[in-house]
Amino acid sequence: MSDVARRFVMEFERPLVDLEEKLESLKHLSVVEGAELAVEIAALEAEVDELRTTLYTSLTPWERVQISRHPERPHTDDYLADVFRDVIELHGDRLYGDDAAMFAGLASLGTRKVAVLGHRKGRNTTENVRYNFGSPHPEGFRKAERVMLLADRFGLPIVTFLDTAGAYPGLEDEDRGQAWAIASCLATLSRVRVPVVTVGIGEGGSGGALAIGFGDRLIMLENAYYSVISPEMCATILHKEPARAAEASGCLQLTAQDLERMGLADEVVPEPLGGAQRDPVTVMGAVGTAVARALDDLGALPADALIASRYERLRAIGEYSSE
Amino acid sequence: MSDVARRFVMEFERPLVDLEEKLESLKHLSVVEGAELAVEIAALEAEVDELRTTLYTSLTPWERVQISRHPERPHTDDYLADVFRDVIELHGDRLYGDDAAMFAGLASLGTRKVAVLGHRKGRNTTENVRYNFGSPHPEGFRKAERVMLLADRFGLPIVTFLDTAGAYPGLEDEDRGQAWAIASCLATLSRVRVPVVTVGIGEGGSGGALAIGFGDRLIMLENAYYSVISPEMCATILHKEPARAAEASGCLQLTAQDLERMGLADEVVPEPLGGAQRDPVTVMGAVGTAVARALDDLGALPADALIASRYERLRAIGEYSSE
Amino acid sequence: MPISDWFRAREQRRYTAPSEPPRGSESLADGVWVRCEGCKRTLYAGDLERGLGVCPSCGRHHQLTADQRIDMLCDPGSFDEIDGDLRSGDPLEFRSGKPYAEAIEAAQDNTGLPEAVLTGRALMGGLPVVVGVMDFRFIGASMGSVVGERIARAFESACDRRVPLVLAIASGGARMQEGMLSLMQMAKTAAAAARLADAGVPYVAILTDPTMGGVTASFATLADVIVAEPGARIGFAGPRLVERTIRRALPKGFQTAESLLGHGMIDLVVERGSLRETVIGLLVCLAAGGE
Amino acid sequence: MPISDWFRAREQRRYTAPSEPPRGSESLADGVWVRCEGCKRTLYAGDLERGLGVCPSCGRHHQLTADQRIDMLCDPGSFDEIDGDLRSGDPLEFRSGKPYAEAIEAAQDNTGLPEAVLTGRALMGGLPVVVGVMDFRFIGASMGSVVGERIARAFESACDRRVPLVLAIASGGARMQEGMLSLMQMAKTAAAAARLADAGVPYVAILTDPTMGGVTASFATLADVIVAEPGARIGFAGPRLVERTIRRALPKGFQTAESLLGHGMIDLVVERGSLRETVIGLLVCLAAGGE
Ligand SMILES: [Zn+2]
Ligand SMILES: [Zn+2]
Repeated sequence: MSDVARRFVMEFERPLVDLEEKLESLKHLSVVEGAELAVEIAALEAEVDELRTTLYTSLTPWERVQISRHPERPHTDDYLADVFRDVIELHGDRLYGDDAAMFAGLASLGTRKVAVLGHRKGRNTTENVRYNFGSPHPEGFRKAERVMLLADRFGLPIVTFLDTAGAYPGLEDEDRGQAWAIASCLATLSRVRVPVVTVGIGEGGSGGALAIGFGDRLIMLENAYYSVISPEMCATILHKEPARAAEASGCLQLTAQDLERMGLADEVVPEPLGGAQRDPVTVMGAVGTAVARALDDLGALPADALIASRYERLRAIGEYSSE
Repeated sequence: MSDVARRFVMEFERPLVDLEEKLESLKHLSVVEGAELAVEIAALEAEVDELRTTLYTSLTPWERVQISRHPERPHTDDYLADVFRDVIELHGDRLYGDDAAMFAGLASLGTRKVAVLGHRKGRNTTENVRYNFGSPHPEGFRKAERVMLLADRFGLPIVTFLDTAGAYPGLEDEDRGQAWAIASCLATLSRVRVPVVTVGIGEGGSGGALAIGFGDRLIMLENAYYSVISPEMCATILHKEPARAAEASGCLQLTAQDLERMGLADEVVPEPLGGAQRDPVTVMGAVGTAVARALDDLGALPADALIASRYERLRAIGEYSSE
Repeated sequence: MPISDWFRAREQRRYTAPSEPPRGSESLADGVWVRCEGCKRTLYAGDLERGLGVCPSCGRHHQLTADQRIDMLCDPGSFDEIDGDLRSGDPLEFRSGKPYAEAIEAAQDNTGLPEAVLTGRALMGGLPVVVGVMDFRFIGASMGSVVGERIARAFESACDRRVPLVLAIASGGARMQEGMLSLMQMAKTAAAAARLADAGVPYVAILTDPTMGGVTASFATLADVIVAEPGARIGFAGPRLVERTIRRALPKGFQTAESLLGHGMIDLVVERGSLRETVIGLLVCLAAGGE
Repeated sequence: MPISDWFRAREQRRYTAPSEPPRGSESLADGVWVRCEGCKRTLYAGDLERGLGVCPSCGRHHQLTADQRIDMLCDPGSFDEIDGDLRSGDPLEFRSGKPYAEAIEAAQDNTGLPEAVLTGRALMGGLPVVVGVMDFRFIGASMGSVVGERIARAFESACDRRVPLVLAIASGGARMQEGMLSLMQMAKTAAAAARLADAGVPYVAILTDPTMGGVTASFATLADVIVAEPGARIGFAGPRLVERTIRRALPKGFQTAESLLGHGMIDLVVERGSLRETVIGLLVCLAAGGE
């Protein structure tokens, strides 16, 4: 508890944190002033426990969005360090640039060699600037596509990690064909003759996530989201009020649970109370296990069956009636 | 003859042009002063005729290089206007830019639909600046490769026109991967499953020409050249004297005749005395006929045989011994 | 048929048989007078209509309705709609802002269309094609399940029948009221486009004003040849978002067809008067090799 | 075998069996002392040699001979040369400057090599590979008929045997003394590279200082993975020509491996000490899927 003050606090955690801080100062007092505060402390501890449980077991979609953005949440780089071995990053799109916001490389997962793609977010300002806060430029998507094709050529399964607020909406990005780069990724990802397993580990923002964000399996962390539009932008469009993002989060049905219910996510990996940042190693281990299991399943399929079933999977998405 | 003065004069034509000008002024005098100069004029005319024939029938390689660069020589745009119909230019590499130095498009040649690629040179300064004097940037080669793949997908034969001093040696061109763009063109051109007919119409400068400059047939205009390096650059490297380009031209064996002798060119299309600029329509007609004939021949081959023979054709190039 | 004859034929068809006005044609000809957003002049609606929605004064290419687009692209009477029975649901029961179910109903009433895209078989210059046209009036021609499904089926129909696909595209992007089901239509249509390309069947896209967001970033830009109308706004991120991101004014011409042509993203910018002819020319070329 | 063990094994091999100095190893160890072009310091040649040609003072990666390169890349004793019998002709009877035939003879005498590239079968970390290494001392490792032929055959050998190809590349470009026969080697090697790629057999290129001109613009950059050594100059046009073209000074780092990494052109910049390990790691990955 001594690190409460240093922890990054999400908006909705404020009442809990206030109570935790009060408890901590009481305990401090208790050390100094003797044991007469014990009863009060015990009561407060019970209150803190109850609030914590209530708060974290009844998370709203908007609260989950905040958890998905938590800076201490495990990011792609953490999975690369913890879940994979022998990681070799591959740089560049061979056309224009190398985009640090998009990781691409080769690695071992258990005894299996795979290609890994993932949006990258930093832990501090320097890293965040370097990774452009996880928002790729066209060259990031083109690098990803290049490595998809490399994986395809050499029969390496592709594992992708989603963690982006979206493709970067810059002026030069538009001029260099952000839409073209994403579209090309989508076409390529739909036709690679190797298994594709996608993991939503944090933010899954729109086309920038989708570019590496579908395949044969979609695994979502409990507090990851995946959405057609950011809640803030949705609220701006609907009400000209970004502050109504909480409401929009609910409407958009963007949580892992929503995706599972809609049949879009195949599996939801649970997180500890409060979010993956509370116990990254356990969460990352569970993700590694889930990915390996998915690859085991998919490895049994011949390539033709694999891409046929990937296509059918996509074709089945959508809700409409025939009059 | 009244346009002698306005004509672009190549260095080696100077003695002839001096004589022609003298003849012209004599004739002018003759009109004014009466017929007493007739004998002198007749003699001079004979001398001019002889010099013209001698000059143009014993062209040195360096003189041919100069003819190949003649600004009034028919350029890719002229062939597009005269030899093809229903030309639809296709712009852009879908990655970075649209390079005017490289034409790419679809067109009719007789009853046949083809894809056309060609370096572009201008007739005046404005055009030359627009076409970067015929030297493509990486995006030009990437556009050409895109259209090669388009032609491949839809079974359209590819006709290419070579007329470049070389790829542009600019700073940003290097940064954007000039070498990568050319290499990728080479790989693609080697494997497209459609006939590829290349016509050397002017300059064939190094890698920038080669990027669209090989295939199943190579047709060379009589005064076109094709070279591993420009004569000037070769002279600079060997002697630090660009002025020794004439000597280098001879050493490099870069003329159409040299290429035919070495088995690299399949056909040399003759030009009128003095060069194609003297009668562009006839020359372009002959090129059109030669291309159509080549396509007729190649059209008979199944695609597998076509690319196998293209590969064998390339594989056979080179001179070496086994000790 | 030369384009001039065809225009004449079209005029005749339109003006000698006025008993049944084409579905949704009211948009441009709502009143007798309309205002051009390009030059701000007031135009006689009939003039604009006859000029295929191109302002006779400034040349601005106004949006066309789906029916007007079919009329200008396809051989007269050749369009045969497919999948016209598909209707959007309200899978998220989206209630924020205008309830989605109401928005659909209003769009249907306003346009006379079932959804933001019409797809069908048709002839263009006598060539059999599969054609799809989008109508921006229908919830900004955003891509929900029905748009995605009809587009995917159009790709599949072109693939199965081995006839070229022509799509006249306009869209504000994904349809957020369908949430992730909408986003995934991008992957679905892109996958269908990839299959068509692998089958070697031509696909020509006509990008019209505006083509933005998830549609640009999926099937719209996966065409073999991309043609755009003059002045059409084409991009991924909305211009206001870009402006907020870069914190300075956008340059003139940003995200226009002409600017993107310069940036190598599209093949051709073609005026509406030559569009049909150009597309037919492209189809004739691309279909020639398969013979 | 970990790289440290391998270095030890290599040391032992070199120093316990000195009877036959490796072909061409004189270049770096010509005298007892050599001057580093990076830091201008005078180094003990043995130190430079033991450090794989990397300056212990400034880290500059000096050029290696073909034999040194084979030693540092391949498992000891595993290199088995192929096509070593090919010799250049003088097809153009090129006499301008130093006569070509004399230049070849001088290069052969100077290097002990038959041509600017050695190709062969080898093992890397126990994996069978086809390997090719270029030696800049041989007429600037320019690509004439023999270099093109040996490279093309290396691609074909890798393809036929379905084992990965590793090329350690250095070159000034095309060999102008062979004229168009030289230029066409670009197309020939690129075509061979395309076949290998289509066959799904891995090809890793190691770009070393310098890799320029026609070699960069053909097989060198068509690799599945492009690794470069630190500081290696890599490009198409020579820097002096670029400088003359743009009429201003070149920026620091222009055409270096590091700059090109930033421009997205190469996958990795790897120090020589880790190079073998990295390439083996890549081969293990790329070969894994085929199993
Ligand atoms: Zn107007
Ligand atoms: Zn040094």
